[in-house]
Amino acid sequence: MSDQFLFAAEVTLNGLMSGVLYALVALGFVLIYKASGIFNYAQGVMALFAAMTLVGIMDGQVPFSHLINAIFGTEIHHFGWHLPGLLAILLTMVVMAGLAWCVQQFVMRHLIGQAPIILFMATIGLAYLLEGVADLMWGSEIRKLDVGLPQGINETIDSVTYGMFGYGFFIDNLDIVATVIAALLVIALVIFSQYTKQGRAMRAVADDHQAALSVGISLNFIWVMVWSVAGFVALVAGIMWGTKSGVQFSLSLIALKALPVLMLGGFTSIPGAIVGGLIIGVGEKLFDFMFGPMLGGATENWFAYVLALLFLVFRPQGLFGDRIIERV
Amino acid sequence: DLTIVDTSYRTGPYAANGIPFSDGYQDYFTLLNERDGGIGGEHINIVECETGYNTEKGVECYEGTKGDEPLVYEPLSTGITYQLIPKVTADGFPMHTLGYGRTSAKNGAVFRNIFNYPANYWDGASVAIEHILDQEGGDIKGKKIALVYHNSAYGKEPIRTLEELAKKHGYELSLLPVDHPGQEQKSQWLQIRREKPDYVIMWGWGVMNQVAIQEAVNIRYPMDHFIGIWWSGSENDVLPAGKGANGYKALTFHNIGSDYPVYDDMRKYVVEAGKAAGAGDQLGTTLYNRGMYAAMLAAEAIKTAQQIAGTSKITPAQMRDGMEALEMTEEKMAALGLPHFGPAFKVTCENHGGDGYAAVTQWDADAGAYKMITGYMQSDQEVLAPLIEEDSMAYAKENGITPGCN
Amino acid sequence: MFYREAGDFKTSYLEDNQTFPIRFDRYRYYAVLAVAFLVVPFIINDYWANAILLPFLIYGIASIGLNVLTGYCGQVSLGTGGFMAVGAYACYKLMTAFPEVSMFIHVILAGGITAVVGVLFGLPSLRIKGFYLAVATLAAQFFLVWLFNRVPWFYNYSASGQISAPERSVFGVLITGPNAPSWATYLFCLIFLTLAGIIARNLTRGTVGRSWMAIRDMDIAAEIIGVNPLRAKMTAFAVSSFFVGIAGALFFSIYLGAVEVGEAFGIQKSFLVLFMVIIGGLGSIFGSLAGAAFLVVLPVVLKLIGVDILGWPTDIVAHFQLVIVGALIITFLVLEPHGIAQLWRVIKEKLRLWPFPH
Amino acid sequence: MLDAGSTRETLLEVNNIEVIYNHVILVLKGVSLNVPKGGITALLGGNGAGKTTTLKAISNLLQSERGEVTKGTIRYRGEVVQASDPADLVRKGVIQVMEGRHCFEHLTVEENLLTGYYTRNTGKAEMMRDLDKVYTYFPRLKERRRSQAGYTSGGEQQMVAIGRALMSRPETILLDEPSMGLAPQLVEQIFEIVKDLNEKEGLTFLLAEQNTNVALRYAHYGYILESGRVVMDGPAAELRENPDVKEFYLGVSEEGRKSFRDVRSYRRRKRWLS
Amino acid sequence: MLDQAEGFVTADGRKIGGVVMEMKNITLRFGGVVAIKDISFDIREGEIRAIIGPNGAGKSSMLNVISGFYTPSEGEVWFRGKKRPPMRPYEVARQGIARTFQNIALFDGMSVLDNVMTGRLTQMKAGLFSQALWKGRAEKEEIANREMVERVIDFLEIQHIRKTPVSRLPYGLKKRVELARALAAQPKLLLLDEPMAGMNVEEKEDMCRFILDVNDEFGTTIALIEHDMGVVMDLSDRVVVMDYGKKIGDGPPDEVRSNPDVIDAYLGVAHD
Ligand SMILES: Nc1ncnc2c1ncn2[C@@H]1O[C@H](COP(=O)(O)OP(=O)(O)OP(=O)(O)O)[C@@H](O)[C@H]1O
Ligand SMILES: Nc1ncnc2c1ncn2[C@@H]1O[C@H](COP(=O)(O)OP(=O)(O)OP(=O)(O)O)[C@@H](O)[C@H]1O
Ligand SMILES: [Mg+2]
Ligand SMILES: [Mg+2]
Repeated sequence: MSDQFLFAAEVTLNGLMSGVLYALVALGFVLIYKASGIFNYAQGVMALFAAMTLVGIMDGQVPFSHLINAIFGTEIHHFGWHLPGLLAILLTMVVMAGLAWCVQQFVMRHLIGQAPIILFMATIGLAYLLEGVADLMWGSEIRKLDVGLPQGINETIDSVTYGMFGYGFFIDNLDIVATVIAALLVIALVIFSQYTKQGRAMRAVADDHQAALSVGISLNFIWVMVWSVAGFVALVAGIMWGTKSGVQFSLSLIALKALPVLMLGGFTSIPGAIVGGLIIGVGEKLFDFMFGPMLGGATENWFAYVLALLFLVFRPQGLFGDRIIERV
Repeated sequence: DLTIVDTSYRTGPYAANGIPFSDGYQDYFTLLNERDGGIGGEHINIVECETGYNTEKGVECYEGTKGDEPLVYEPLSTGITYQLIPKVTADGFPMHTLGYGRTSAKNGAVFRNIFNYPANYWDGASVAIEHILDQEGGDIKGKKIALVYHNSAYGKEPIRTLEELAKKHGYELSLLPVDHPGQEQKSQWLQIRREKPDYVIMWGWGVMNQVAIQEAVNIRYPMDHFIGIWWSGSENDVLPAGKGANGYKALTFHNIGSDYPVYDDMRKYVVEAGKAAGAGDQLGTTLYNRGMYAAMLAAEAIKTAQQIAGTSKITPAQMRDGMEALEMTEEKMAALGLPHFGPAFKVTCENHGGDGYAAVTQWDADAGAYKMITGYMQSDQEVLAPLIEEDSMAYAKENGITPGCN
Repeated sequence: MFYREAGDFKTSYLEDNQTFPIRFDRYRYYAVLAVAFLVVPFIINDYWANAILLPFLIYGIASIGLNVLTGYCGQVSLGTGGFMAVGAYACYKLMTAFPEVSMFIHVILAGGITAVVGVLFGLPSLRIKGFYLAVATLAAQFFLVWLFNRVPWFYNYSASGQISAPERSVFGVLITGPNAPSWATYLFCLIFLTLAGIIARNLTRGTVGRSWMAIRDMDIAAEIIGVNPLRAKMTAFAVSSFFVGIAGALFFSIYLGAVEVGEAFGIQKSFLVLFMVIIGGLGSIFGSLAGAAFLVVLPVVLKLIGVDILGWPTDIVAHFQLVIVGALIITFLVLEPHGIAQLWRVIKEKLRLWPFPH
Repeated sequence: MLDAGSTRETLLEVNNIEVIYNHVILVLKGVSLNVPKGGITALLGGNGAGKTTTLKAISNLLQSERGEVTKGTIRYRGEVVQASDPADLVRKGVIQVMEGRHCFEHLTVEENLLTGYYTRNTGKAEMMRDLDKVYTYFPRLKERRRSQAGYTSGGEQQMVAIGRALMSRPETILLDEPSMGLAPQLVEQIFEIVKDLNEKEGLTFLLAEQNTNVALRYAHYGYILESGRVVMDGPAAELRENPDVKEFYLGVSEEGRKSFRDVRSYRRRKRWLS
Repeated sequence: MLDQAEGFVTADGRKIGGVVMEMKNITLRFGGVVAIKDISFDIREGEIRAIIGPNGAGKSSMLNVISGFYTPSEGEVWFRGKKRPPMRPYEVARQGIARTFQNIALFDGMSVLDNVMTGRLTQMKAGLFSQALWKGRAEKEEIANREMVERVIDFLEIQHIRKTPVSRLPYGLKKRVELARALAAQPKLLLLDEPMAGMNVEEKEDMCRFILDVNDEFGTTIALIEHDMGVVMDLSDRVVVMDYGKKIGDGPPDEVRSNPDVIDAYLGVAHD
């Protein structure tokens, strides 16, 4: 086999893996969209917040220490403990559930039955707020996140492929972990939303808040639940991306990577997020590989969007999205 | 009182870099105030203005502070710099861009109010090649060098220089742009893995740095062949990659570490007195040092200006003259408690950019610190000077400026 | 009875159709215009112009533009930044290619060019709807920014890829570059904003406006009623991009003077303008202005209070600013989901009934 | 006997409520109702009289329309329910079938019906039994069970909405215009179902209906609403005989039912109030 | 009595003209669902044509075919003696076909007046520039059309809510506004989908009055779907009965009423 071909294969494989990472972020969007018809602009910031909280808890950082010190002139910074990753993750999940409760209590509850664009706006407000709170709480420094996930080239694949083709494939261990986790998440979420009572209720809520209320579905409960799950997904995404690049503000920008995935897969489809992610991942990597040099590179940012756009022209609801009901 | 404006960014995507720089910048002035009672008896009044690395907020900061007659602006953002170049020139304020901003501002005959000593991007590019030349025993013909750069005006700065130098030294340059913010660089690094360039030079900022270094570790690129510009050389950039980042190199135009007499004073008069601008935990980090260095250069310029003007209460215009007459010598730095902290240079009207000396540092993961591994090397003036001439003259023509030193 | 409309009778449909049918409103509107044109230019200083008024005026134009598209025609767009960039680069190319031609013409032409580009990127809206469309417009955003970054012709091959506005004047008064007096730049932008407001208002109360709103409220029914969706959507994209392009041109040439495309016209800009439109009130010209004012002025005010009055560290103030802006947005929405404009309407209705509760 | 049936016990009591939309629009101006346990109570009135608003006020759905009850109380079994969550109310046994169908468009017909089972925890077998029951009431739904509700016809959606409410085995059903858009055969059928449930299972109904004719035939007691006020109430039989009701709501005058073609001259409705 | 080419005269002396619209063997499928199976019928100039049938019979779908929103899977639509090529709904509207919808489809964000004005969009021709400046043609046109619309508003007695946002209106009034919007278009053929659903007798009487008046005064041809048999029998000149997508009856009301198939499938008991 030619080198060029092998390399293209490697690029494709890595594209698939990046796609999985995008999909992890997209999943959070899908969940909330499915449960309330809200396009949750704050999803990226939630990932950031979750990751910062996780690191903060692991390192025993005192929340709001900077603020406290500034006001009271104290000098507190650390509790002086170091928690193991798993415990910290559990605690972070509790925090995210608390966040979900707050969102429900202070935002969503008051906006039942409003138009999607207004709910979207509310999540923008939430994004601002959360970003500010995250900064106040944990500071803006870059921190290393290490919950013990393996990272770096996978030796086995490298050597096996080397043996087979004379060219060792590069696959990042972290990506493999991400793929496994994403697969588990997707399976669990699909089962949940498609086959359980709560899942059905969740989809009902997305269609019509009022009618859902009228049949006795408690929006409060559904939303706290869904936002908690979305918070958890955000945490997972935050861990993966945070492990790659350190925990810092830019984590909130990964949302931009998830949007074309969302479009392609369909806003309402959980498997769509994964398939969309894979297509976008491979698409942008291959495109950059083949045409990047010709176009001067850095095509990834727009290519994903243009691909998704072209695709939508043929299928306006994305690959697996619910059919957009057009009736009179 | 003399006013200094610190246009800082402690929020937004680049906060992690903005904070230590601003801390260092302010702390140094605080030190002078506390220890020496200011400069020439004048208390230094620091006005901080948050820009969030956003040009519009930068403009607002400028407009909001210019009434205070600040002596110098140090925006720490290439975008804001471009914004302010015409404005400060029209309003008569000097602006210092320390190792960033518009490279051709080195030509003081055109850019009367802009200073970018002691080194600029093109110097950086040249010194990086210089270092590679050293490593390779002076011959890099046919070697492959890749530039991984932030796809913005900032990142594109070195391309022209590197291309010129490629003609001279015969290496092959390949360009790998990374779009903002740079969270995803798989394709760039797979390409590097395939093409196996002998050296990788990086022009990054923010998260792009961390991801690039992590990816380099992942593909097991030899870290000592990976050289970042000084804005890709902070502790923040290597920490997330952990041990793997050991050996990563970055340029610098000032010294690193906190092993200087001035730091004792800094701890005593500023940190322990509770007067630090930040948490006081950044002393000795690369960016803190850079901020402090910028402040020190400003303070020295103020002194120079005071001497020239014969008054301690100088105006921005006098400050400009002071900056143009600034001379940094070893003795001066030693006297300040910062021996060998940066290269010695002398500013003139024709040369607002210093002599282009820079050094290479290397990350030692075990020690958790950068180490200087070379002395200060000068950039290839032969190649750079015409480039600067060309670019600044183009600017002069476009804006109807008659270059001249009086 | 602070606010009265009783006794204000209309005797012709022409009168009933005017922009401010209520006399009280009309007078207030004239008063505001008079102050803006006749008083402000004399008392303006650099800080007010550059930190508050220019951004307000320019964002005002942009958000009127976006409101036409999103608020009136229901097509959510996140490509505003990209379209502003088109306006800016068009203006730059025109300014440098035809230095003698008046800036007025350049700015309007820049708007026209943007309108064409807008229509091009608006075509998918015939198939794609709702948030799908919103995300799809990001394609325009990213592609345009990439293009301007990539093709040196757009920035006249300058080394850094930045564009900077050469000095140009209108009727002998400098209006670009650092030496332009602030009253001139202010007036220049104000004229455009006023025109934009009037044109947008005329369009939205007439035939096109109604076909836009019909498409927004129920596109299928609208088509069955006889609205040509292609025409309605494309005119909305054209008009909207026209305004956005003008805003981009002014933003670059008058306000900033030099821009780097990725930073000045990045995705953040798209979001910012969208926020303005939504906070101000979808489907309201006044709302566009209110939203722009809110998001331009609020941070400045918060900073003033936090840093200058309370003396807090700038970073804490900046973080609090985020928290407060976020909380305010949410509070506003909870109080009144349809934005400042609607809030204003409700207040008016209450005033009309005052002192009776309803 | 149709006109008896109800017991003395008041299940739902609406006491002089006032409803304001959007902080400024006063819609209900003091409405009081009593719904006796085990009865069928009809709420009649012209367009915009406030029937829907009254029902939404009871089931606490006003909030999402930016309306609020500003005065008066609503009690269910003596307990004030104004502040409670609509979901709690469903758990207490009050369910509303909303006007204009409000199906979950993206769910299939069957899934729509199953959402009605949300508040119950009595197991899958029970659920299937109830589902079958709904299907026997509405065989048409069984045929379309796998279709997305958004694509079913208007009448089918109405059946879904009613069936969905039945799935929750309520004690009280608030029916808002159940006959709207249904074929005549089906209207009768639905009222037969109502009657059936009322007599056999003792369900209580409060129904807002424009089809006065049918409504008064099945109801025990009726209230007539006009611009936000109750203008008349009484046992259904009495109302049926009232000449005003006859003329304006039943369309029969002394000469008997007249053809729609013959109502040549416009008549202004006689208002009881205002 | 039916003379195919010439039309006929009704009992109360109205003259019904020739065929305006003819549906020939229309079949409409959605995936597996067959909503309409091979149905043919015609609508004559000036008549009131009712379509009735049980729920889900395909009545609304039929209107959608007429107004161009659905393209029939098979069959042809003839309008004014010409076979209609496939066209977009707005082109159909421009040919003079207006309609109302079963699930009210008003433009919620607009006032009643604006809603009714949209009915006149097909007639307004002013260019963008003229509108932007609110001068010349745009202004004249606006006023002329406003006058026409005000007549419709008067006619339907909705003056008092002229400036109210439609979202605040009660159901019945919304239906009336929809009718106003359709009438504003001055259609040749008016399609009404359950215009009287959710109304009480008095309101129905009003509505019937309006419909009859439109038919009388402007000679507008009307096709109407309605479940109230009283209304259908009293108003319509001819009735088509559909059941499960098939046509099971077609003729004058009396004839249809006594058709055993119709009684079986739809009416239940013979109606009076
Ligand atoms: N969301 C709302 N905002 C403002 N006003 C409203 C709103 N909903 C209803 N109204 C007003 O409240 C009044 C009562 O409306 P409601 O829907 O209760 O009437 P109804 O008796 O159910 O009429 P119908 O028989 O037509 O359904 C109407 O005049 C209507 O204009
Ligand atoms: N777009 C569509 N996709 C799938 N099925 C459809 C679609 N439109 C209509 N149908 C189906 O076609 C059948 C006929 O629907 P239609 O709306 O025409 O009924 P209808 O006669 O108007 O009934 P109703 O009196 O209840 O309004 C229904 O079973 C409906 O589910
Ligand atoms: Mg109602
Ligand atoms: Mg129908």
